[in-house]
Amino acid sequence: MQYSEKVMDHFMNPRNSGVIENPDGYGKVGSPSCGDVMEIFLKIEDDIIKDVKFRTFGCASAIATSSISTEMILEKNVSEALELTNKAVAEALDGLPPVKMHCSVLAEEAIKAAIEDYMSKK
Amino acid sequence: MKVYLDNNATTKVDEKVLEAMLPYFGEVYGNPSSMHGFGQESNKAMEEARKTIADILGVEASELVFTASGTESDNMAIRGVARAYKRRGNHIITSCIEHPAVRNTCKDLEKEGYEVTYLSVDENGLVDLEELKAAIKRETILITVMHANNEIGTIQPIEEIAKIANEKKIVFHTDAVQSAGKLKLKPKEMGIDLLTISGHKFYGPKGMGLLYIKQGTRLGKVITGGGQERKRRPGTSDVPGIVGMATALKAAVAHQEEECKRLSELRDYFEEELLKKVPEIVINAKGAPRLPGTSSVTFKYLEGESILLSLNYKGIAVSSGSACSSDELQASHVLLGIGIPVEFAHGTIRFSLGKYNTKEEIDYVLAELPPIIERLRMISPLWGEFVNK
Amino acid sequence: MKVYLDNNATTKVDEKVLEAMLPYFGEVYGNPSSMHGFGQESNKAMEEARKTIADILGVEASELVFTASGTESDNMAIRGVARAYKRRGNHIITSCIEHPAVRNTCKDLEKEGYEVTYLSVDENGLVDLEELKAAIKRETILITVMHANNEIGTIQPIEEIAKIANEKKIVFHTDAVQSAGKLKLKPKEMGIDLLTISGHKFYGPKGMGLLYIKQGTRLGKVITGGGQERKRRPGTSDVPGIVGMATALKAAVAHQEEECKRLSELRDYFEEELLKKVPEIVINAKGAPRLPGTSSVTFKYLEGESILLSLNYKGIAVSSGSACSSDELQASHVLLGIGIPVEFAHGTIRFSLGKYNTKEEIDYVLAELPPIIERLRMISPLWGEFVNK
Ligand SMILES: Cc1ncc(COP(=O)(O)O)c(C=O)c1O
Ligand SMILES: Cc1ncc(COP(=O)(O)O)c(C=O)c1O
Ligand code: FES
Ligand code: FES
Repeated sequence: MQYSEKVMDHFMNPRNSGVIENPDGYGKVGSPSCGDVMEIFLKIEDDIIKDVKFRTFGCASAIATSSISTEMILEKNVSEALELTNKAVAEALDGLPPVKMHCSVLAEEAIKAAIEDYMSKK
Repeated sequence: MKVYLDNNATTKVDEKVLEAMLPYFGEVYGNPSSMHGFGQESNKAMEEARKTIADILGVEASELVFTASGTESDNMAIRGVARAYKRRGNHIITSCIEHPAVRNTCKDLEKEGYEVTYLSVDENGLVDLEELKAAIKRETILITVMHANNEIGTIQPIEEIAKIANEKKIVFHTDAVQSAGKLKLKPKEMGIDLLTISGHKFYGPKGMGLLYIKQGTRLGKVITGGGQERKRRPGTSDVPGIVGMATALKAAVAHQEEECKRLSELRDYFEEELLKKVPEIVINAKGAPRLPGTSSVTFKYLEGESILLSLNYKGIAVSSGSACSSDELQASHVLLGIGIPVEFAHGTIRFSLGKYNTKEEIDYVLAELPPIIERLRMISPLWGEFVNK
Repeated sequence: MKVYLDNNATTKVDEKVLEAMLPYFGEVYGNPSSMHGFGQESNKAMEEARKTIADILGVEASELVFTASGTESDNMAIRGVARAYKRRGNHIITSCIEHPAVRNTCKDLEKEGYEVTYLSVDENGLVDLEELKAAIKRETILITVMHANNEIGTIQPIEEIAKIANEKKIVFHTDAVQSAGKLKLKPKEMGIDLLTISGHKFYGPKGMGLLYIKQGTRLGKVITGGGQERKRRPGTSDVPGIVGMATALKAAVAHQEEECKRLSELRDYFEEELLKKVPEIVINAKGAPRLPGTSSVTFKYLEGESILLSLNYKGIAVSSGSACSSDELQASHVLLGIGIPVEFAHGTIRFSLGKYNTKEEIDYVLAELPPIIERLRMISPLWGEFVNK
């Protein structure tokens, strides 16, 4: 099993990691016992994602997908962000090993959860 | 700096071992089963290697069978007894922390109608002799408990297990893949009927295994073919591999005591310093007799692969769980077996030291590891929750 | 002079092969299942080797499984199909001149309740396609017929056998241990589902085997353990062996045509001269397509061992029957299979030529052999009876 350079880059130098105090949207998916948990924090103005942060407990692939997907939704409209698929995330990373494809679902789900949280509070 | 701390997965072949093997590729290349001079020369080398190992183990050369791996030896022993003693019973006792070569073979035999008891272990990975005694039935034909565990290093009380097995006239097999060249291994004194060794764990070649079969122990066949190895294991003998394994074992036992002491000290130093430098970690099986160079560390609130790859980035090779299960994404059955909660099991790293590791290397790891753990914990939601509590 | 004419038993490892293997003992020694750099470097070498062989065979790399011997591959194939297709049927068809790795595995399966048909062969060692067709039943799950015979060199019409098997949707396995590197081997074109190769027959290392498993062919497990080889064959991968086998196969096919031509001519020269120089001999399987370097000669009224040892005294290495059965004293089932009377079967010698043999060596054998035969016949009562008739 071998990761692409892009995966390794996002894993070693994750973008947008951390937390946002009092986020407009917050999502958390996964469970510690499955070996993966991901949190997304969103700062949203007029339905545009102005800031995003994540924290991830998981393998390199989970961390890299978290990182790149925050880049992919930054400055995007929430409806656009909702359309982000795990496939697109994996492609942006130049692919993931087959056994690791499921890790990329986590990012997609966490973003959806965070946007739903924002919508429900609106 | 490159630091190899995965010696329980496999080891570098010792230069002297390779040197001993070299003539048997292109010079003395005959088939040891052949009657002519080319074959007899190979055969002589093979039988000398067998004698070397027999002397080290204190057994007869005729009681040793060369195989192609520890896995094959384990299969030969377990399936072999299962088949040969089928009429006497169908019950096998093993521990819940065996290597997949034993564990999955037992699981497979369950499908064939054998009944298997998986003994539990305590938090140090030790089986309970009372539980073992209670598990024995009239149908029990085999007890197979490993000598030293590959993931956490726990050394089982196999002499006592052997005693219990011998009293009940049950065949006793032990997987000594991790202990060969490191711990005392005298099957006769220790009451062992079947014993598995693999060449590549003590600076010998990969693809070489050995099974000690105490004279008189019946074994059904796993693989059939020609008459090699006194008809017990067919296939053209891998002469260089055989010579290499014998040379490696001899070298390992020659320096066994000093090397064990050195490794234990290095490992203890590593663990003590790590405990000082990194909070919220657990050294697994610390309370049990352990293999000298094995250190299993659980880094709470983290996932093993991310630690492994970050260390790898710094040239440091370790393993999360055992190498064989790295394609599987489940938490290790060994770590769960000693009672580590699943979420912490995922954050466990095995550092396995070997004869080529130095104090400088350990110091390098001790310098590189803490910032990695800190960085990864900074982005771990579980760590966030923990510090906020 | 030393002349090695036992290349069907095993071969000298080519210098270039050994050279290719060397880095994987003490330099690139990681376990290919390990995630770290040391492991990934080994893994890369292993997968390149797999790709090399896949390209030569014209198959997908994912269809190849590395094992520790031809014997193991044969067992995996035959036992694997027997187990996986058990519900569909219990009938296996093979020939009566297979290598013990196939033959004894079939015999063993008979004890487990499988039914085996052993196809007869003609005086040249060829199976009869009509007999094969007639033997097929609704319960037939496997046809296993070797590509080229190790004792007499006969090449079976495996493409036609494969066609018959494919039409009936029966899995077809062929033991190509003796033909790899010598004959065309394109499983896909030839309709082969399972194919066995062994590294040490084409100047590669001993203790290395390969099984081609056509995508979609189900196989039960023979050995269980870790997840190596896509969970099909557990045990730490023998990286130097794997690299060596690939290098050797590549070298063999690169010069396949010229070398086959050279060997056939050398073999034909040997046989013609021998027929001129020694009376009352039979060249076996002379009427069939044969392996280029194999010459099986029956010296009537003599016993093989005495010829073998007399030749050995002169530095010439040959075999009587196959090496694997040299511990058994029965006449070879292959020779009996082609209809040689028992008393003559005992006097059969296999000369198997390889790439390092020269015309000078053959001339040396042609000079030394006739007086040996004469001397031994002088003291043979059977010869005495014959000449007095
Ligand atoms: C035709 C044939 N099949 C199988 C084998 C077994 O191969 P190995 O010795 O690698 O197990 C041999 C050689 O010994 C052989 O000649
Ligand atoms: C305890 C134990 N048993 C068995 C094995 C299997 O040995 P091999 O890889 O030689 O098949 C290993 C190592 O992989 C091991 O650590
Ligand atoms: S997050 Fe579970 S394996 Fe990647
Ligand atoms: S005469 Fe010696 S084996 Fe028969």
